[in-house]
Amino acid sequence: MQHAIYIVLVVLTAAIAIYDPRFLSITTIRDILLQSSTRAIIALGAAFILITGGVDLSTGRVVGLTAVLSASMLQVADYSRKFYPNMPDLPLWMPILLAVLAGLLVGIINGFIVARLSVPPFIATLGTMVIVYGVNSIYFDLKPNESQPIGGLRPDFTELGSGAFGTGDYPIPYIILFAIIIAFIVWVIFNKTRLGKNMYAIGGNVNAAVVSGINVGLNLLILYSIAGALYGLAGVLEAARTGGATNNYGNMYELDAIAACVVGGVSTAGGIGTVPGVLAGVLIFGVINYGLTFIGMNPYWQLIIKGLIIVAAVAFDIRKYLTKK
Amino acid sequence: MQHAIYIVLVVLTAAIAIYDPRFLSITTIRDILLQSSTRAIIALGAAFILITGGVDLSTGRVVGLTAVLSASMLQVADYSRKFYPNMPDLPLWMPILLAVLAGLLVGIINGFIVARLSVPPFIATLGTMVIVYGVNSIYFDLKPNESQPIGGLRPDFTELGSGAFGTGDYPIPYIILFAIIIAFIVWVIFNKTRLGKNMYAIGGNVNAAVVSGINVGLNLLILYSIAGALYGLAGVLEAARTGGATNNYGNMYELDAIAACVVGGVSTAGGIGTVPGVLAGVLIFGVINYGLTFIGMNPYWQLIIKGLIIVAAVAFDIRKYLTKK
Amino acid sequence: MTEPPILLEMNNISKEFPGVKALNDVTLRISAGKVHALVGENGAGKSTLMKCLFGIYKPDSGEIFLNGEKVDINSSKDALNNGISMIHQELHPVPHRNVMDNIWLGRFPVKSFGLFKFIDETKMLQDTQALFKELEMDIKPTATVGGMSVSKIQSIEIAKAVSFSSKVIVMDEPTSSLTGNEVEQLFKIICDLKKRGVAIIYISHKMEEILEISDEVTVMRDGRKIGTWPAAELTTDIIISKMVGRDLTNRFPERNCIPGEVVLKAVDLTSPRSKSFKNVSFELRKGEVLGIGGLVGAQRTELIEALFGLRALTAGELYVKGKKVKINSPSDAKKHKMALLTEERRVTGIFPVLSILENTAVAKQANYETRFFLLNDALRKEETVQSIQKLRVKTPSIKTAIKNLSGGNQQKVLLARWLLTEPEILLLDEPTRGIDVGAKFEIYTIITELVKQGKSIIMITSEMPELLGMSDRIMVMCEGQVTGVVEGKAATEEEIMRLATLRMV
Amino acid sequence: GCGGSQQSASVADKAKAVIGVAIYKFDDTFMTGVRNAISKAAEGKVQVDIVDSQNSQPTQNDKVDLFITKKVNALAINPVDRTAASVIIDKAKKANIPVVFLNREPLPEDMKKWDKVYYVGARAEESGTISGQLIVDYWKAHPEMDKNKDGVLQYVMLKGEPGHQDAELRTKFSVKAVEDAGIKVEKLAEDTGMWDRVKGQEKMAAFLAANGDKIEAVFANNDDMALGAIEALKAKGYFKDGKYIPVVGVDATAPALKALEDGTLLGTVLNDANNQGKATLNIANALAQGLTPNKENTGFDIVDGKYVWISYKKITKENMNDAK
Ligand SMILES: Nc1ncnc2c1ncn2[C@@H]1O[C@H](COP(=O)(O)OP(=O)(O)OP(=O)(O)O)[C@@H](O)[C@H]1O
Ligand SMILES: Nc1ncnc2c1ncn2[C@@H]1O[C@H](COP(=O)(O)OP(=O)(O)OP(=O)(O)O)[C@@H](O)[C@H]1O
Ligand SMILES: OC[C@H]1O[C@@H](O)[C@H](O)[C@@H](O)[C@H]1O
Ligand SMILES: [Mg+2]
Ligand SMILES: [Mg+2]
Repeated sequence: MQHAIYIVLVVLTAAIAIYDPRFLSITTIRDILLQSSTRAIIALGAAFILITGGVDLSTGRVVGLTAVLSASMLQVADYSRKFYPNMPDLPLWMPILLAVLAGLLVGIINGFIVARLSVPPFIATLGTMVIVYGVNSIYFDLKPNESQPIGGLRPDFTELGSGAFGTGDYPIPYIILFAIIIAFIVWVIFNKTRLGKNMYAIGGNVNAAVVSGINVGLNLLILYSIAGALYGLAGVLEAARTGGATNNYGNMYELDAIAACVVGGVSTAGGIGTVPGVLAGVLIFGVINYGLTFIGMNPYWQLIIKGLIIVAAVAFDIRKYLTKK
Repeated sequence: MQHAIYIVLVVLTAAIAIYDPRFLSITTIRDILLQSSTRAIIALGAAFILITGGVDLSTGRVVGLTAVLSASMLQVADYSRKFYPNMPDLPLWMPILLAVLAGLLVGIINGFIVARLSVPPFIATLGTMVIVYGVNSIYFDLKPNESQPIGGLRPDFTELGSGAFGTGDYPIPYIILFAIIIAFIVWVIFNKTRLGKNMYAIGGNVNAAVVSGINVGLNLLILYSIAGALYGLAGVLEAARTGGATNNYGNMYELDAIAACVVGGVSTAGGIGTVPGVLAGVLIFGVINYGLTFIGMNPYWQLIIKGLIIVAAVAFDIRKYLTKK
Repeated sequence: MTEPPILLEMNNISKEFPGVKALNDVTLRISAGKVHALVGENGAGKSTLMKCLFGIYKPDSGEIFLNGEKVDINSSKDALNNGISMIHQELHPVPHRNVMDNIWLGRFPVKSFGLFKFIDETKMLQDTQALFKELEMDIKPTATVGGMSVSKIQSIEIAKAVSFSSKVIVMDEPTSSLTGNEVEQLFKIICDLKKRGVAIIYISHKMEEILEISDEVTVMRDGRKIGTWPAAELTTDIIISKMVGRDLTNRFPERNCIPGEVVLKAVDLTSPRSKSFKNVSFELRKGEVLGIGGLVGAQRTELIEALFGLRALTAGELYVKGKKVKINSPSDAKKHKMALLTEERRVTGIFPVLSILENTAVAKQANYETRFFLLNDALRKEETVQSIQKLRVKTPSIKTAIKNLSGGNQQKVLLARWLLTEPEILLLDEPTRGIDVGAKFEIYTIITELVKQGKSIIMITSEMPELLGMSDRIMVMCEGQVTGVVEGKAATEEEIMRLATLRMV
Repeated sequence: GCGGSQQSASVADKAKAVIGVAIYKFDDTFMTGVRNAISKAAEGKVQVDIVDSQNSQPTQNDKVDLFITKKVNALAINPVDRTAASVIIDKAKKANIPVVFLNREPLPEDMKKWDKVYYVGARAEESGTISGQLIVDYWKAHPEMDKNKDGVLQYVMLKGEPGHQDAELRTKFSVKAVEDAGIKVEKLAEDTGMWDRVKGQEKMAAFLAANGDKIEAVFANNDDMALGAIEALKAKGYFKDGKYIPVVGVDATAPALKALEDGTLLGTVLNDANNQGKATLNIANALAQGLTPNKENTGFDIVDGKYVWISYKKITKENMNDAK
């Protein structure tokens, strides 16, 4: 239906490559995929909510929370400013699991507020966005850390973010693999499970879902939880990838995620959206951000060009769509 | 219908006043009104868009643009780092008008992209948000200013922001008067004009609006323009009030504005919203922000409480609403 | 023959909405294997009663018994689990999904892989095909529902309701958007269901249908039950008098049409869509009703939407009062004093969250503008009140949101909207859909009055009696082309049907 | 001259005053250090009411109004925009509440508006100059740093938030310091990393892809971005097998010190949060007690009757303990 988005992606890449042919190399492509990986996971989380007809503003702050949580528990033993000075080395999976569960918990709370308290998603997640940030900041400000950036992360942890699979000339970074696996799972959920189909129905026509006997509240709760867990995982990966974390991590990621979804064909009105579309949306932003820096454009001009591309990409898309009428 | 919001406002004020009785004084009330004034103007602008069923993300950046524009042309003659070193003193109204027109222009562009290019408002205004910031930053970076905060504003200009009407013990700040006048005008537009009725109709059911003979495109264009002009005016007042401006002014105001609208009963699905509701929404945030600082709460805890109040206020509201079913 | 057992009892159901007592102590007894018709004026409470049964509304008081056992129904899920399914008056499609996703929503078949359950697409497709085959419906299971005509969507909802194998099926105006053939098909389905002992509650405003299909009839008025009678004892006139509480005999008001000059002339109108209308020419005279007949898919809707500037034309000319005009938008059309009552009330008609006042005044807004762009509120209200009273809209106040009105009353508000604009040329697409018989007569009277005043009307209707009874001339279309124009008085059903199926190619 | 002295006893025994402190942004790493130092210095002496201006000047003005309404005894303001000091001074003067600005220096003409206006802070220019000097020192000691032997320093710049005073001045003065040392420079790339580690890393990856090994030095306006850049460099094989590139930051955060220790970060600049906080509190407290601040009652040298300058410090692996 909306193939225009893929065309835009190709044209954009081609345009930058014509300007500077070195842009088309395995390294640049890997860089872009790498930079798009956590964003893809986040955008896929956001897509769950958008397709139900909602919106999730808590995204970025959840990323920040789980980045800080996981980093605070995964520092090397001899680091001078350890968050928990006397904590023994935990098994790697434990803090990660904890962080993902924290994300899931925020998702459950979002889902509860939306489904049970019938608060519009915008307000519900605006509330948790502020609350999660507050909670994270208080945690981050605990003694002895006192709001210092958390560093000195364990190599086995940072390896997750910067390591790669396979040796040779072109190893595949783990983080890209994670994104691919997540994308596949999300694709299965969207297309092959009741939950996914219910999600589309709730977003497409909530009354239809209700009169068909779907437990809308429960489904929303699960969908928001999955989204929260995905943000949580992304936060962990952000910390691993950069080797550090602060309470400001993830700030405004929700906007990027929603933008990527919408550019990728997800409707903010609900009921529409596909995994390949979301990935294409994420990649478009990845190519813009990386490509414009690559060709050395002045940052302010980058903003202007970025804005124009966003609008143009979607305008072009919609045009194609409308001519069918 | 949604009287709960006014109840929430009263209860909140009462709660803070019980904690610290000094909270109930003419000065605190004036402070809160003062702080809510530009926000009210901005939120009313945002309400235009929300009621049409859209959303405007460019809000904050337009505020920043017009703050910088007006400030750059209203500096005292002998200021050491004048933006336009050789510019003679302009009549006060001229830069202000120019700035408001700049806001209006962004609004026209938003309206055009939404109405003519059929780009969803979220993406259209995300695009202009980024572009306006880019343009403003380039302007702000011009020689000789080179990204220095703009200061040394003319007293007749800053007077607009900090002056008051009447002498006596309790003079009324101009800026509150402006907000009241704007709120009244917007109320008239919403309730007593064709444009307002069309706005509700477009948000209520755009297809039906088309069939009813409403020129949806033209109306959207006008509505987005008015919103842009209101942001523009607010930007000018922000500069006047603080006696300075940078390209960062207004950052994220869109979120505050939308939140105030939604808490005040504006539906993000369109078609619903009133001026008193929006004002109550703005005041709720005003009371929260001011009140929690007033009682000396730690800023991070303030965030948590703020988030809880937002959710609770709306949950309470919706509850009342639902029991009728 | 022994009396069939009582399957469903709804005892002393009451339900109040703000300002309206929608149900007042209503009791209903439904037997297995019978069709129980529910009739009443618009707003009588039929849909509300059924929504209470289906768990959409919670009644303020009253009890429901199934097979003699008291049941608690708090959600549609409960209702479905108790063997009750429902075809809703307001259709509920999920537009962007395909037909099977719509039908199996809430009970998708799954295959298990260990802990995980995945949708069994193959089974879903087979089940859907089997269902359509059994019901003799020709619908592609993988097609997206969004672009389909209302009648298709209606058929899908019927199929869905049947597929639950319920003991009780509620049909709230199932035929409001069906074509003749589809109605017959539905009746066949109903007969099969009866044989299987299914109880059917059938709501309709079409008296012929009621008499043909039902075994018992319950009449409601103003939220109360008037009584239940065996259908065999009833006639249309009896039902109507019980419904409205007075006699209504004349179904179509008498009038003498003296058509005047040509007010609208279409020459060779052609749509850009190849499957749509082409080379349509006709004339509409002052003071006449031009009916447009045809089967669904005849592109009548597209044609009049194009007249009103909602759809593009690639070729053809349009003359209003002899002057050549271009109508590119509804506002152009309004300038030529045209009005259009669209077919799909919910999609292109109502503004659900807005009040009746706003819904009514919306098309005439420009006329209420006075100095400084301000609207004359008093006049707006006054005229709205007058026009909704004239059409007998049942509502607590003009401030009520239109979504809270019964379906038929919503339709009346839309008609009021356009009548307010004092149009010279009125385009009506299925104007009496969902309207009760009493109100229908009122609408016919209004139409008659309008043509007497020299207004001209184009009316699409799928109800043959209405087409024959109201039209001065009838233009019949088939597959986008005009296959004939006949005089209204002289026309017969057979003649119309012949033209409606005449392929021009 | 700095070096925080102990409190002066004459101030402590008066009735407990309240000082209203507005920080430009609560979650700023450096300013968190400053506000913690303020709280610590206030303990037992005076009550401080610390608020967050959320990186928005209008919000800060709102907070100042609130402080004035609450009739605090002195204000300590860390302006969001230095030019906004003008209006704040007017407000303070009208209410007769003395005000100490910290960390961002108001314009001289504004400082002259009233005698009860003070400033405590560092010169943002200096932090830029020092990071430039770090590179100059390295260039002089390691001629091999000029990889292409053209006598020109090819560098990339990771800038903080555009328009931010520190970002603009550090960018400008770090390069100026290199040029002043007689070294020619060539800018290969400059982009904003928004003070952010993630963005620093991503921008650096793109710089590297576009410029490869031509880059001879990396300037970052703060440590977070520098550390991000280091991660990107590591991914391209730097900092092992003798592949090295000098990276400098500003702030001397804990993770930056670790990087110094590891040898990945060449140097950073310590902005002395402790003394900035202490000086601010002491001056504000003296003013709150109705005293005229001086060396005796504040422990800090007061220059031109209004200014306390806390110097930045160059930090390398050698002296990194000074920053702990
Ligand atoms: N959600 C609601 N809120 C308020 N009033 C309602 C609501 N639903 C129905 N009503 C009112 O209840 C009354 C009964 O409506 P109902 O829809 O049951 O009528 P109906 O008999 O089905 O009419 P129709 O033939 O027009 O469909 C009407 O007056 C209607 O306005
Ligand atoms: N191919 C199509 N794609 C999208 N919509 C369509 C298509 N065909 C018909 N429709 C819509 O379906 C509805 C049925 O209209 P159509 O013109 O096919 O038949 P009709 O004779 O006008 O039907 P009716 O007598 O019920 O008005 C119209 O609203 C039309 O816009
Ligand atoms: O505004 C935020 C910035 O402030 C600077 O002073 C600091 O050096 C940076 O690290 C960053 O925190
Ligand atoms: Mg009904
Ligand atoms: Mg060189």
